[in-house]
Amino acid sequence: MRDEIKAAIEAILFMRGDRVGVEELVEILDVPLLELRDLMRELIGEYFQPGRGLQIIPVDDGYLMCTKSEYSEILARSVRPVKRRLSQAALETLALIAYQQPVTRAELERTRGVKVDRVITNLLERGLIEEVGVKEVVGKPILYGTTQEFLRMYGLTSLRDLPQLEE
Amino acid sequence: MRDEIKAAIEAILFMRGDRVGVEELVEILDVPLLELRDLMRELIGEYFQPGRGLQIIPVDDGYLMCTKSEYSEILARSVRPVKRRLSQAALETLALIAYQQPVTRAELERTRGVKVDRVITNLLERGLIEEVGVKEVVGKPILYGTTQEFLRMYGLTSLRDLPQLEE
Amino acid sequence: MTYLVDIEAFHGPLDLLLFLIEKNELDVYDIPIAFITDQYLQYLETTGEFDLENMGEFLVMATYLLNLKSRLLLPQSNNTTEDIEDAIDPREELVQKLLDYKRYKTAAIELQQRETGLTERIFYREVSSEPGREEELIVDLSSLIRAYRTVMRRLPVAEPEAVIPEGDVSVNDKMDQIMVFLADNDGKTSFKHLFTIVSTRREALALFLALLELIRLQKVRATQNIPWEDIQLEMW
Repeated sequence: MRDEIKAAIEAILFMRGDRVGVEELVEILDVPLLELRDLMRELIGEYFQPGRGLQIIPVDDGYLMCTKSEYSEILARSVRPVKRRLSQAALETLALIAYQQPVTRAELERTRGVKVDRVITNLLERGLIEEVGVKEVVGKPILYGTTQEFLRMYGLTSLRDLPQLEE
Repeated sequence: MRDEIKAAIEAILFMRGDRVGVEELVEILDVPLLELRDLMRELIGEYFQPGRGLQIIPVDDGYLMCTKSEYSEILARSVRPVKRRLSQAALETLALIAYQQPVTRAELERTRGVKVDRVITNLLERGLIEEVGVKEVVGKPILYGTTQEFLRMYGLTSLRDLPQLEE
Repeated sequence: MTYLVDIEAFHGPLDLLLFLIEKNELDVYDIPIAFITDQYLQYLETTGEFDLENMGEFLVMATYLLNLKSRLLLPQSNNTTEDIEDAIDPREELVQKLLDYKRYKTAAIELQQRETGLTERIFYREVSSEPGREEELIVDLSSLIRAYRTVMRRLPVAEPEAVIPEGDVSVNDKMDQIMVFLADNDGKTSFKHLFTIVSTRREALALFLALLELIRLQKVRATQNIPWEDIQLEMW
């Protein structure tokens, strides 16, 4: 029984890969708080063994599973930049901005039919788009355009290189 | 020494949270292939113990660290962020795409007997499917397929894990 | 007693049909078409108010069923025994569709059970956005263009707006621009390169006309060594 709960805790901490609060663990596992704390102590001790590359550390009344610091060098070597594709939502918004720039958020939302706030933040953070001015209408909305980084990534020398689309 | 390498493997697999190829492990750890395989066997065995909620499984000449399947229900409950469940209609379309990929919208509509535009948009936005090319027929319709995110969301290591369709 | 079932609860006409077959414990391979058609129509009638857009697909199936029913009722002319043996059951297509649909409906339920953890499964580690974790974006131009086309295709067809083009583009100006451009480039350039100086279609059109005019006036010479190769432009 204790083994099962410990195993479940391990699985939860692993899956989340982030701090999980004590109250949340108590609720998910349906065990008394004192017992949980007891189990956690045991579990932390087990991870402390040599031969284990992971550790569980208490953080802000919660617990976090992470790698032991001894292995930071080897891990640094193995950090392959995570390859990611843009989400479809981001890709569609980026395509719209590329072809219709400069363009405001409201215009993008009208065309896509969905909110684009989060996608825009994401594209800004990745340096694919930037604010290029404001539109001279009521509210002075920000205009967005693609960046130099966008051209570089897509192997374009200028926006004129974007393939013409049949109307 | 063996302990150290095992600990490092554990740390690497954890950090990636995805399949890590055998050749890559050999390179990062600078151990001979045979020794690596031997260590992996040992490590996999250790994870096999009760009281462990994780497992290491071989996937396509590499290894993946993930949760043991005994804790499915508890983990499904603690997945964060709580994503809105897919509608039944979206699920049916997703299942069709998963089994018949690459597949066009028209083919999906033929099998489902209903329009699937809105559902496709939804699945694209969630990153569960993506455009994988165009079909070389008149009109060059877009072909859809499932993504890595789809595999992760449903706990599959590859499309081969999909259950057999009943006859 | 028939109980009311909201048509919206069915994910399409095949779903409703499957429901009726199962409810009446019918054999999918030997569907009594007349019976099922009546049941089906009855369901459509009892739904009362409905969303026309969603209803369309149900009505298409109704038409199909009625057609099937009438085909089965009509006596076949000059039938020989062999013909009957060989004849394809008109219901076959429907049966196939229903079976296909049922298969994927089951697969969908399976997926859902994986999602809720009712089916045993593994969980991956959720990818957290660790700071300092480098990201490399996988991009390719063709998916960008496909994405744009997808957005455009989804757009409702807009009323064509009459737009009065702003500013005039003069062919004469473009002729001057070409000569200046050539001079800046040691008297030579390529067709593709030349067109990088314009940014709108109207300008491109004017530029093209200007180029033709210059060639006619023998101020510019255009040569192409290999078919499809970029055309080389040179000052005479």
